[in-house]
Amino acid sequence: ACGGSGGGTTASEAPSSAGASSEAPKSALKVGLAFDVGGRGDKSFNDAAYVGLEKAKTDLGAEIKDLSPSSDGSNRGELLRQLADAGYNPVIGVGFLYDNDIKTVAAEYPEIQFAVVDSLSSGPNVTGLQFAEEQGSYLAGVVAANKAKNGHVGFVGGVEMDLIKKFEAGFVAGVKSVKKDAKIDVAYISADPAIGFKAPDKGKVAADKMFQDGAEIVYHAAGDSGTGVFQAAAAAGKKAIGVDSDQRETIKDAKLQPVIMTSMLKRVDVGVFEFVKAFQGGAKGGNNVVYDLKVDGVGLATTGGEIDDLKDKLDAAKKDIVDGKITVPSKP
Amino acid sequence: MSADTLATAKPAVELEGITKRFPGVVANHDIRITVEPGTVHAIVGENGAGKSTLMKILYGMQKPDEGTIKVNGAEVSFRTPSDAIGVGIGMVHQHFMLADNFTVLENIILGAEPKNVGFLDISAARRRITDLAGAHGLRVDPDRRVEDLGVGDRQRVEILKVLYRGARILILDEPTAVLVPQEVEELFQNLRELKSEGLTVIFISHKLDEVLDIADAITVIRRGTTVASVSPSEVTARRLAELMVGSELPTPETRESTVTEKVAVRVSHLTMDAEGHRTVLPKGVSAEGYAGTLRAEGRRLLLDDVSFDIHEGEILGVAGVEGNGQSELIEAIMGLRPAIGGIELNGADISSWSTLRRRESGIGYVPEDRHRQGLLLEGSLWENRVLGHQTRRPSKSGIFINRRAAKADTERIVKDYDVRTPGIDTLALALSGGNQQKLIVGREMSGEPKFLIAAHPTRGVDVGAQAAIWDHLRNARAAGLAVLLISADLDELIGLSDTLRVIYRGRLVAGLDPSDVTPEQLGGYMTGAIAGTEET
Amino acid sequence: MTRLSKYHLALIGFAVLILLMSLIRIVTGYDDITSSGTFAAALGLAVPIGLAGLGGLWAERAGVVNIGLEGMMVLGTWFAGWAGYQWGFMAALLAGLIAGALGGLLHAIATVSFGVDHIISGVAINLLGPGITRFLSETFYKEGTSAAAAGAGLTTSPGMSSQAPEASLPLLSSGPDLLGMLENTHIFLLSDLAGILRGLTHDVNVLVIVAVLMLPLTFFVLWYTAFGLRLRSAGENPWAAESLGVNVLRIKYVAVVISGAFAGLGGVFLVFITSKYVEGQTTGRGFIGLAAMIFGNWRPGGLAAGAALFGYADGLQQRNSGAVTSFFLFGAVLLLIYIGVKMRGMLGSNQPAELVTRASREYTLMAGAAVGAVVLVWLWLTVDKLPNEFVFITPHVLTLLVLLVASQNLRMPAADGVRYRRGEQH
Amino acid sequence: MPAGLYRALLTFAGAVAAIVLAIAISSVAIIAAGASPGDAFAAFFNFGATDRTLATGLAAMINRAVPLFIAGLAVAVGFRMNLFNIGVEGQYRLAAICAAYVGTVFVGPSWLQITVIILVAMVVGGLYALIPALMKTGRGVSEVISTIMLNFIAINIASFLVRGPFAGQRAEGQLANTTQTLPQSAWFPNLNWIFGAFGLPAPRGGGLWGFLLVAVVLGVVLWVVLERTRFGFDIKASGLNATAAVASGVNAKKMVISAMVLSGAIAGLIGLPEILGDKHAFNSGFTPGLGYLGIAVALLGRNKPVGIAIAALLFGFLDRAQGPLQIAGLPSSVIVIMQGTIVLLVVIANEITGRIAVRREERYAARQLGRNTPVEVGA
Ligand SMILES: Nc1ncnc2c1ncn2[C@@H]1O[C@H](COP(=O)(O)OP(=O)(O)OP(=O)(O)O)[C@@H](O)[C@H]1O
Ligand SMILES: Nc1ncnc2c1ncn2[C@@H]1O[C@H](COP(=O)(O)OP(=O)(O)OP(=O)(O)O)[C@@H](O)[C@H]1O
Ligand SMILES: [Mg+2]
Ligand SMILES: [Mg+2]
Repeated sequence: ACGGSGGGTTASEAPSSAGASSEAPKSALKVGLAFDVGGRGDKSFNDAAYVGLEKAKTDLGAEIKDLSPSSDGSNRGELLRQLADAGYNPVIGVGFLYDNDIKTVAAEYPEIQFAVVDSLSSGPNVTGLQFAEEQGSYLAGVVAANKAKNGHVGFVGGVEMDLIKKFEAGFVAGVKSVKKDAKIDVAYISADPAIGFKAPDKGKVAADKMFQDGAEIVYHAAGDSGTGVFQAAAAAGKKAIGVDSDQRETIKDAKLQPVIMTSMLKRVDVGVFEFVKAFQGGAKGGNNVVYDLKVDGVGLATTGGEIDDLKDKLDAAKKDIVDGKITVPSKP
Repeated sequence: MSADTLATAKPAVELEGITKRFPGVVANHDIRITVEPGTVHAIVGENGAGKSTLMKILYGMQKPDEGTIKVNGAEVSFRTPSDAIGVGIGMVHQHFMLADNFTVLENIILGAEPKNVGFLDISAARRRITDLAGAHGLRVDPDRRVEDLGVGDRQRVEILKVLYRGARILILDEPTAVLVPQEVEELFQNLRELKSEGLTVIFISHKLDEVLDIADAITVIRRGTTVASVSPSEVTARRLAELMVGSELPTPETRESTVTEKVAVRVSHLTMDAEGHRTVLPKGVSAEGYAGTLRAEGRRLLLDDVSFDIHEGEILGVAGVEGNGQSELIEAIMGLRPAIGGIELNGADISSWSTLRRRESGIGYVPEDRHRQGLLLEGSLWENRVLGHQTRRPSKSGIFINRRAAKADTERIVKDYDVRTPGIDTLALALSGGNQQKLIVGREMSGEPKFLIAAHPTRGVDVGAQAAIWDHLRNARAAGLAVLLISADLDELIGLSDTLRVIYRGRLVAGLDPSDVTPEQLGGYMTGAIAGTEET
Repeated sequence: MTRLSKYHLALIGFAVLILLMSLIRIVTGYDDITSSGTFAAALGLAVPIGLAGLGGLWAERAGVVNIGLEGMMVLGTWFAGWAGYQWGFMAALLAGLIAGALGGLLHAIATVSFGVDHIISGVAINLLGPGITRFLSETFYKEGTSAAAAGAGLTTSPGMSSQAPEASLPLLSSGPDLLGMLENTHIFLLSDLAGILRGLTHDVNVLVIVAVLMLPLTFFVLWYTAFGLRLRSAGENPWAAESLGVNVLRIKYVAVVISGAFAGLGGVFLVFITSKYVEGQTTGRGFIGLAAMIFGNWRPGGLAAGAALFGYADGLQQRNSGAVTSFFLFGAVLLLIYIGVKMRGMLGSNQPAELVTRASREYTLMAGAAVGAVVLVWLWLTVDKLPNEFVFITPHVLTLLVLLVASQNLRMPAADGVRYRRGEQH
Repeated sequence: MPAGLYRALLTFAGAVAAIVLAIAISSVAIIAAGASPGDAFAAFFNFGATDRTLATGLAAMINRAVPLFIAGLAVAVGFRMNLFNIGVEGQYRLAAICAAYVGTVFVGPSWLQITVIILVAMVVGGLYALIPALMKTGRGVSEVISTIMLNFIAINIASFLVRGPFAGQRAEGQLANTTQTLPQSAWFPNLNWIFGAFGLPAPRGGGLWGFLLVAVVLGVVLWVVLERTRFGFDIKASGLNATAAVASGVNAKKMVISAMVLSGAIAGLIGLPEILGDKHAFNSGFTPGLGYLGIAVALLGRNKPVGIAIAALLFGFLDRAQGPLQIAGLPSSVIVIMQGTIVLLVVIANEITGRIAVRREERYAARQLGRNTPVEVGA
């Protein structure tokens, strides 16, 4: 099914239309998307982007193409160019690691619109799709603080880097907003993305420790390593909070689902779809679009109904943030 | 002895028309040998004649291209050594086939392990080995590590390995090459005993006296073919040699002395501690005193206060059973192993110099083991010519290797030393052992060395090449070269040396005059049977 | 030194180690140094390393260097995930084992039959492993497949349909959990021992038990059976073995295939922990297993110690990044002990030569050790928390340090890594 | 036919056979994945429709090959003397971040600044390689193990440096860690004029990296060093027979140290083409893994500069097809499978052809000398 919908036409059509594609009419909307390392099917970040892309296909009738980089990510720039040359417009890069490449490539193809997820606009034809992870994490913190009777919670980050620190900062702020004296354990798994997001066993070790020390709820932003956090929670009979997508849905393991109290949603799909839609509507780049609580670009999943009782508190917190009464820090 | 049974018994081994070809070489061609049971049957022939190949065929390690093998009258066809072992054949190889890190016991039982519900039955094995060793007078400690054993012990382990498998036919491929006369005599005693028990022995040696001594029958192989079967009572060593090569045996006789007054090399109080790493003496301590202290402490010394002079034009022969410090001595002189004491070359103290500097200052080195220390087997001949001469003309020019000059000089060596090769770009591994050795000798003699260390310069080299190498040594000596000769071949030592020393447990125990010493006497010193006295 | 005293020495060393750990726990206040949680984590982290190390041991004892363990482990993870989601944990175990063994077979074909340099073939397999698994994911887990519906993606398999059971010691580490109670008393030495024991016996995955049993089993097979003797002979002197009728080629094949199977099993273990395949989850453990084996002098016991050291350091840093600073204190204490032992030795010996020849070298060493100890104590006193990047590398640095101290006494099989061809003396 | 030429031809034939076989195996995989190998191989040669895309594709391929070539050289220096520097990975990362940092601190005329950056990279790489060298010569620690450990350590140190001491200014909301962007004076001029010479338009992006020239010079120099100098001879001798080399006066420890440091110094350059030619900073997106790939490239190229160049270009060619393969709806991981099988098969082919060549040489030698031609002995 990989590219099955668009593949047939692309192969014959792309080369001939390559040069003239910049002025493609709206009826021939062709959206290209380049994933971050890991590629489509990672059940996470990249897949969320793909959901948005597919929505663009069904809802907007776009022809879509998605490419995954090589495992070392050395060909991000090439993928963007290959998409641009094949007549795709707009072209989206998923992940902040694209910021450099989008910048150069966008300059080479001024007639094409680009978007980069998790980073800033770097040119008149580049839209930065940013997400207020700290705001969503703040709500996760509110949940954790309210649910943890003893006021002891934890956070497991996959890789020690700024993106993940945004999650940590928001979460800590959220917890503190409810319980000033809460105990918050923080652990990171690695400095190397090749390890940190892919070591569920280490995620489990870190979370085990927190649960053993008395934490009741642990929030993770650790990619695949998060599975280990859920396992630790299940083993300890405690709870965990998922990240990015509604993990109570996407984690198919029946034993783990009940421990996932909620998930902090990062609606990359919304970001991607809205960007394509705006493009179709004639929008041009050069600006950053922040997907925050206001536009429901981040939020909490309610599957399982475990946080339904906190609805009022969460709505209040959300309102405060949206209204600007609370500014959530993005650095710990 | 078993003469009356001979008439009725079938031959122990019958080889009929054996032919074996290797790429480009016919190692064996239509070989016919009949070995009577209960005898010692010797096989002689020059290097590369095909003796080892034939034995490997008989032991199932190689498959013959043609021909039949009969053992005790029945035709056999071996795929692996286990088939041969199965019909009672055992082989002691030309080179030791022992795992150094294993115990004697483990080496012996390997492949024929006694088992007790799936596990090794070590105690049964130990009992069996002790019994066997006692019965045949082959004393060894089954629990010692092979790496700690001397050559004589290793040889015994090899024979025990064969007997342990209940072999009735023993193949011994040059078992005496590394033994001194006393050990040889001991071995022969064992062989005679085995023979009296009805075992059959096939025996290979280049030492024709030994062959005449032990063999009941002799087969001569030349260029892969059996050329004669003789009885030892009918031939002399000289006649045998002629059968082997079709020419006269060369001798290493050399009597007219060229020794000068000038000391070329002076080694004083050379001492090497088995565990020590230090190469520099503490202040105020002499090497001699240091050796004494270490000895008093009960340290194992590989070299113990070794001192000697070699004059220009002199060949100093060092005799000794392998493992008594010869290797350490030459490696210390070459700077390959740290030792304490003085080494002077033409008056300059070189004991703290690097190997490279020593070589540059005019030391040539023919190593013991040419494959390990002497050659780049996968390198061409001219590259091998450069080896050890990287920093000297004609091989170098500035930081570069002067390929043209190196090649030209290789051509010279090939010509002067009669290295049989299709060309100087040939890889060294394509040459026969003797030709490899000639190349090494030629290389080490180039650049007019002042001092040559020659360790076993003719080991495994056939008679023709042997003579050539001896000639070169003699000529260089006449031109003033000082030579330190180490050899297991006592005839070579006695014949070539101007002065003889015996090394025993790291000490020089005797100085002998080669003109009036016999191999037997020499062997007595070498094994410690005759207590050493410093003469000369 | 006799066998017995060596054994006793090891025991004494072990006791001293626990005593030291207990002391340091008290001094620093980091309970995690001997907590059951740390030891449970250490066990879990050590097992895949140990299994990879066993793989290395089997191959290298037969004379084949296997640097391709990582690639074989990767194959093991993928197939364990693939079989696990369909048929449960037993199938996962078998599939991972077989996949690793097939990787081993490839290595055997290249090195044993074709005489390819062992390192080279291993590197190629490390390249192939991830390539093949990615390709398999692209093929079997693509959108629209039933696997994808069950949660598979390019980088993960669906969850396993059944989990491997876990076991605990009755009474002691489960139920009343006596050890756990003892551990929480924080009594010097007693609670430490309880913590260690409990960590190693509480909720232990069956595969852990299997893996641990593999160590003595390997030891017995390799050192006390005919097959083991033959296998080791192939690593010490294959030509001798061949001349005694041992089928060296077959032995090497068997050894390398078993080696791959162990690596595959290491991969299975990772999948068991995760309950699914995750791309890249081996994170270099094949290499570390190899290091553990060298560290352990090509012996099962030593290899276990190497894996344990790495697992412990990794577990501790993962659980409590602050506790890592107590390694400074630990190192300082070890250096002081070293100095003490040396001093005694020097004062006790009145042999002049010993003094004359060794003294200056010894003094330099001791002075170095003293300076090191001071620096370490200073670091321990001043450094409150290391940057995480320096915490993460704790196990690697420790391994390097121990290798630096121990390496000169290591002895690898004599014919390890040597090309062997039938009928050809080298 | 001269032996050397024969060996070369045989090697070449072996490599070709191995590649053909690898293609066949990959085809089976592609078919198993339900796709057509024909389409796949078309994708490999699909460089787009225009001259511009052709030039861009070629540049991408060569740009990929440049660091791989340098990595291969770095690895090969050690491999030639059986010294397995698996640590190229760590050496180049550490060197790259230090060089990128120094490039922002030290600003001077373009030529001087670039020279300084190159030197810093080489020094850092060489020094980091000195650690395993000293551990080996001093304490006998196997370099395979120590370099693997040091890789983990280097990756962490690099990530600490780029996050902390060497971090540059960032816009609010920019998440990638990065050093300060290099001033223009440190940008290596590109070689796009080469395309002009062939009548092609300039490729897009950073164009053809000018560092290619440095790599070519490096390759030539290294060839001379390895094949023509005494040092190269000592390396070769140590690799062929270490004990014989020592007996011939080669200082084994010195060789280990100098070969390792040289290898590390070359490794230091691996990251520079990308930094000087394209990214102009060391950031989170810096390409990892080139050290490990370098091992494969060196093996494929038989540790010889020319072979390594060919191998690097082959890898570059294969890697470039990542995009086209996916655009054609084919599994792009077939590339990695191809790379792996090619390496394994080429190595096996080397082994076989090498044996054939030796056999032939022996036969030839034997025939020349008439050794052991059977003598007829009258019965
Ligand atoms: N495996 C082999 N491959 C190719 N040629 C071989 C092989 N083994 C032996 N030969 C060749 O066969 C010939 C006979 O060798 P063999 O070892 O049998 O001689 P030998 O009589 O035992 O010599 P020596 O006295 O040196 O032991 C040699 O010339 C050698 O070139
Ligand atoms: N295993 C082998 N494979 C290929 N060729 C071999 C082999 N063994 C021996 N040869 C060939 O045999 C010749 C040398 O054989 P060999 O070593 O038996 O010679 P030699 O004169 O007996 O010397 P040495 O006494 O050192 O054994 C060379 O041509 C070599 O290529
Ligand atoms: Mg021979
Ligand atoms: Mg022979």
